[in-house]
Amino acid sequence: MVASSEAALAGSPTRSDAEVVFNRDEGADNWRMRLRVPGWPRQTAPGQFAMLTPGGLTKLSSDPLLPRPMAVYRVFTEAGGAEVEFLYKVVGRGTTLLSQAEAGEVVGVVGPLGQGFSLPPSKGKAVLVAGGTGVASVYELAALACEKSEVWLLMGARSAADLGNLEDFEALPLNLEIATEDGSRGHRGLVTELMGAAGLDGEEKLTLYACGPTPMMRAVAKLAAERGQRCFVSLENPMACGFGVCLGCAAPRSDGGFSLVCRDGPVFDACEIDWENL
Amino acid sequence: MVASSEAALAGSPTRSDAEVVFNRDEGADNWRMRLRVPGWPRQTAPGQFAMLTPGGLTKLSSDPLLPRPMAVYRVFTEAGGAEVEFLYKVVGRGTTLLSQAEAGEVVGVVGPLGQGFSLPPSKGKAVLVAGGTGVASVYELAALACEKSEVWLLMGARSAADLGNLEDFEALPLNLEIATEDGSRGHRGLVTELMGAAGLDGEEKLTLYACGPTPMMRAVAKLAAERGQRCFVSLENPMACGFGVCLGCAAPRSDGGFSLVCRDGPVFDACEIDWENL
Amino acid sequence: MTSDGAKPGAASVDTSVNVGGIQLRNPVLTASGTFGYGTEFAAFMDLRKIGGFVAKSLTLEPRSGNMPARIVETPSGMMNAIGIENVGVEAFIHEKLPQIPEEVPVVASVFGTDPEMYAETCRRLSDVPQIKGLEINASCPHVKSGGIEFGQNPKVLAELVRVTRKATSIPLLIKLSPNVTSVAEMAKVCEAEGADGISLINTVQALEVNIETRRPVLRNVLGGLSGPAIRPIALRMVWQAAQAVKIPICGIGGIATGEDAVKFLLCGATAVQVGTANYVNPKAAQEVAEGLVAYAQAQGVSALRDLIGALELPESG
Amino acid sequence: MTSDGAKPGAASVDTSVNVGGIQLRNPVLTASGTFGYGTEFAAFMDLRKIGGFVAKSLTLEPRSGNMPARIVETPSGMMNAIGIENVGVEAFIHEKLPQIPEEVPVVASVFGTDPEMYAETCRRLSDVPQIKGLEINASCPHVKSGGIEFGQNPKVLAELVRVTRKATSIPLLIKLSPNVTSVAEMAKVCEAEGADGISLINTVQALEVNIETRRPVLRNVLGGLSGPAIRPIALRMVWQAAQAVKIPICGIGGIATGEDAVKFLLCGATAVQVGTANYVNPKAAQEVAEGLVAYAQAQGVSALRDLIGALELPESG
Ligand SMILES: Cc1cc2nc3c(=O)[nH]c(=O)nc-3n(C[C@H](O)[C@H](O)[C@H](O)COP(=O)(O)OP(=O)(O)OC[C@H]3O[C@@H](n4cnc5c(N)ncnc54)[C@H](O)[C@@H]3O)c2cc1C
Ligand SMILES: Cc1cc2nc3c(=O)[nH]c(=O)nc-3n(C[C@H](O)[C@H](O)[C@H](O)COP(=O)(O)OP(=O)(O)OC[C@H]3O[C@@H](n4cnc5c(N)ncnc54)[C@H](O)[C@@H]3O)c2cc1C
Ligand SMILES: Cc1cc2nc3c(=O)[nH]c(=O)nc-3n(C[C@H](O)[C@H](O)[C@H](O)COP(=O)(O)O)c2cc1C
Ligand SMILES: Cc1cc2nc3c(=O)[nH]c(=O)nc-3n(C[C@H](O)[C@H](O)[C@H](O)COP(=O)(O)O)c2cc1C
Ligand code: FES
Ligand code: FES
Repeated sequence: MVASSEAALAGSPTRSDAEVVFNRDEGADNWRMRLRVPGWPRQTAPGQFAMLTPGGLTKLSSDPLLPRPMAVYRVFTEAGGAEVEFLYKVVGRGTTLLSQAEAGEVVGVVGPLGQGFSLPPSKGKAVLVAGGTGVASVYELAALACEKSEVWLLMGARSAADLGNLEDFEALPLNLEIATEDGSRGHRGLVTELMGAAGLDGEEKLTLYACGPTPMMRAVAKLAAERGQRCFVSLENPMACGFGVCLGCAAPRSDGGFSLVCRDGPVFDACEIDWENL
Repeated sequence: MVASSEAALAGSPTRSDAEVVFNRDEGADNWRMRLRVPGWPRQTAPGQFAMLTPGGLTKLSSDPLLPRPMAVYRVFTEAGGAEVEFLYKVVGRGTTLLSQAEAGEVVGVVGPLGQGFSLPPSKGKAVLVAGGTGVASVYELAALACEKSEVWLLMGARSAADLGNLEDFEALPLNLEIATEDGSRGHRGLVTELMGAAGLDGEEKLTLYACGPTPMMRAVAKLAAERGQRCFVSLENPMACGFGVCLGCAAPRSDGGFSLVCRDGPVFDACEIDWENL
Repeated sequence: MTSDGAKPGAASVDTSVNVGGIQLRNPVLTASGTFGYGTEFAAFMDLRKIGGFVAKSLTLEPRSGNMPARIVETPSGMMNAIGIENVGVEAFIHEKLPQIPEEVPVVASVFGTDPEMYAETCRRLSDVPQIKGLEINASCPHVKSGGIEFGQNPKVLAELVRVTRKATSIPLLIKLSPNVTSVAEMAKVCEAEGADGISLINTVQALEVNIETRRPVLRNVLGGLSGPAIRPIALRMVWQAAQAVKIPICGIGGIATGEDAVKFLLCGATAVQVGTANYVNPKAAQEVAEGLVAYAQAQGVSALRDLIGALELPESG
Repeated sequence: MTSDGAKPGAASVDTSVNVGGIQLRNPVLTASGTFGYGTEFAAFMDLRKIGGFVAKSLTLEPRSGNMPARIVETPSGMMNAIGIENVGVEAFIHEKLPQIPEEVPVVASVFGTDPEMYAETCRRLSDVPQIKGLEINASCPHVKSGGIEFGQNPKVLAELVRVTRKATSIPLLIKLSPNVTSVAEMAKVCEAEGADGISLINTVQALEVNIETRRPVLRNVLGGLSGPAIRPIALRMVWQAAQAVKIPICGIGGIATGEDAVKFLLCGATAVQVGTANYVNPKAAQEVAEGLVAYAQAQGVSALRDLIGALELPESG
């Protein structure tokens, strides 16, 4: 009955129907939703996620059936729970339904789930590489890391419009650099190309973090391995449960066997992953 | 390619995604929805219905799967289509979803469908007995009938609140009498008990119309048979298609065999129905 | 060489397919029992935009079907126990068929309670020019005599195919039941007895209960499940049958969009049949045909038949 | 004499049932593979509010399962091909089981690639006090060696039941495959070989395709369909099995609410297992148990077991 100290740190997950505080379109199919979640624990590790069900946990319709995993973007703790913010892109049926939830309606929440990021060593340097919806996973990490370390945040997107609202990031004391594939903002090209530009190639005491499309994470992981730098990635495998019971989200490990992305991740040390078979 | 004159009268049905003009709660789970339906024909027979699909004909979710049959309450013809009004009660999943459709969103419509009411003979007398959501089926009938005949409209509900908004009916030149089971408005008891009160028991040239719960229609049909009066009823069988192809809505006929409620009805001469097996 | 649904300027797509001798302008048919006798859809779509249609199963004599309730909705599906209500083979030929535009290929579905009844119905339909093929409904899961037994027992099925094959020389498709341990085995039986093709799946036998009355919802107790809910089951069976036989397959089960139809072609179907979706959206079949073309254009596929059986399997790992 | 979920003042309902010797405080179990080893749900619900749980299928040695992708969503359902990834019987007994509150009845699910492996696993589980029964998974539709063959061939199934029956004297349930022509036949085989009960259904074999890559979505190609989509199929099979045998049945398939569970009891199930619904709502099983009580109270039913097999059939008309 007494939560272990480890559980208390990561925060024991809750399941509840949460009220939508706001849910707004920020352009280019990027949405920002804030939920008032009763029972959300006081501590959320940066990089944890939640399973969201449009319509609530006992929704009327069984199609789509499964909840959708979403990174916790920001948390505002309050008495008895928290307001939890998510950034999401509308890509299919579940996210379309999510975008239709209006203030006052409910969204089912199970979370916070999974293992978050390890922070960079105090006074170390950290480079966060985020692409696409991966940016949602790194805000809390960036905010925490830049309290004690020097942080570079390299953001990539197809074009400037896809970047969404960067105000929160711009308010942080970090080095923000941007790459867009069409060159409409910042560097023209892939975000991984900024990694050299940051002038940190040789730096061994640097920690790398990558969140985004698998090819991007694979590229960052490869670079890190070559440079002998520590690298964390946040994987996005399809999930049914989100809390380690369906075994559906397995990711092959480099030592053979599987890790569960929802339980052992979503954050992994990049060298633990079998990138060939992912 | 040229529509037959019969089809032109009943109106050839259309299928389209219709815009919600308004959709409002009128209390006690009674809702009124108006749709702007492109291609809706100029003529709708009183008593016809439409199949409605919340979310439109190519909706995102396949649960619930089937469209919901709803009587056409009122029609306002306009160039290239019509505004069509429905009165519905929220009873399950489909009607709950319908009630969530907001102005500007779309609802799939297939209609007008089925065979409507025959009007009472000119200068004849007509008694319309409507219970529950059956009232939605009789407004256009009442409005047309009272142009040329004397009309009694007997309405029944559990209590006054369930009656919903009667303004439209009160504006018609007809004799409106009300029965509620709890006596909160009008006669306390069943609507069929008003049929004697109307003092029309012996009247042979009277046409009876009944819309509502099956037990109520069965009672009216029985009375009509005893009195030798003509009686029409509007049946509500479960439907998949609404236009005569699934054969799911079959109602047993008194001469053996089946009629299709969606194609041959929903309005039937009461003596054609096998009330025992319905 | 047709190009239904082509966007202006987009490459034209060859949509034609041949299902066991039935030449179709595109691979989209409609499934028996979900398209009536073809006349009911005129208000909603253009019959000439689909490959053709399979009419409601016919019996030698008219049949009045089961007592209601006959249908019930289930999660992403519906169940039915209509009981093969139909006008009978003669009324179909003389009253219904003349209403269909001549250029629309019609496949007649045949049902019976013993093989000889099937055969006689086949004979009567075989000389009608507009009827391009027959589909033997060997798999109705809710008719008491006959019906499912034909589709569930390989020996009985073999006998049925043999007898109907003798009765007709026009293209003969056998519609299989999904309520079997091995659909591959049943498909092989059909091929061995000379069927020109296979249609699958018919509905999955199911039961739904009303907890207020504590009775089955359907008066027939059991019914057949159809709709998107069964699509992954149907895809599996089409794939298994396609591995087992060389004769062409009509894929059926929960198809509502062009994307759904693509999956069936990839799994080995030569054509598809749209069923329950016709009820939800009476233009669904035409939209499926258009969606197939749109997919082909987007993917640079010049003939839809290049998709048939093109599923790539992973190296076993 | 328990009364979970009772409203204050409402009549108390006797919820206890006995499934082939397994005494349960209420008829709601959770299904193998959907409830992990029971430890994962502590944050979301009170394990003591359900009848008990069936653990993930165990093999003699730990097993690492199939390569991903392992799951995919389908209309009102999902497919999986996990491949019986599990910690192995010893780790289960020594590491997982001690974490479960003592008063929670555990049913261990057993899987193997030959009957002797099943039997040995059964032996090791039989003397563990908290394990109240064994469930033989004779029906995994996506494991290549073993698995589905046991559940699809009556002779092979008989042999499996015989061997495992000999290996244990604690209550033995056999979990059947829905991928068969006659579930009644398979149920009879189990009864004849001395099984104490039957669990059904396991997942329905299915296939889903990615039309961009033109590959099966699951790396294993085939997977098992679960969730509300299959509920009407499961209900039908439970009803058919209940007609065929006297041993008790655990009904499984798409159960998400108390109402769903009532349907299974009416069709002849003595208990139910909640599966996929646990993923959607981690408190689903507890809510199903509460819903059963609420139904009983509303209907004036004093013992849930009075609902078992209480389905009324229409006079045949
Ligand atoms: C740990 C984790 C954190 C995530 N955080 C975010 C976030 O903060 N913002 C954001 O926009 N997206 C995030 N995603 C991706 C997000 O879950 C998917 O975009 C979403 O599930 C798509 O659902 P859909 O119904 O709209 O799409 P569909 O394509 O219709 O979904 C079909 C199925 O595929 C699954 N699926 C589709 N895309 C993905 C994906 N990229 N990852 C995992 N499953 C997928 C769905 O969950 C569903 O089961 C995250 C995924 C994971 C695993
Ligand atoms: C010709 C016709 C006209 C109708 N006109 C009206 C109207 O004007 N206003 C109104 O409020 N209702 C009307 N109904 C009833 C209305 O169709 C049902 O209330 C509605 O389908 C319930 O859907 P649901 O999903 O909310 O309920 P659920 O109970 O969840 O529905 C489950 C299934 O049962 C069917 N069903 C449930 N109740 C009925 C019913 N009474 N009749 C037919 N099918 C039913 C549904 O269509 C659905 O397939 C009419 C029915 C028919 C056949
Ligand atoms: C109401 C209804 C009636 C049907 N009648 C027949 C029939 O007469 N003959 C037949 O072979 N199949 C019949 N079917 C089965 C369909 O043709 C089809 O095989 C099945 O519904 C699966 O496809 P779907 O999921 O697209 O509907 C019927 C299906 C439904 C829903
Ligand atoms: C991801 C997943 C894993 C499963 N693993 C097992 C298993 O290990 N052993 C077993 O007997 N059944 C297993 N099943 C089947 C379930 O126990 C159950 O029989 C099936 O899912 C149908 O019930 P449902 O529709 O409620 O999920 C699994 C199901 C799912 C979805
Ligand atoms: S999503 Fe179920 S175990 Fe990870
Ligand atoms: S509802 Fe389909 S035939 Fe009447």
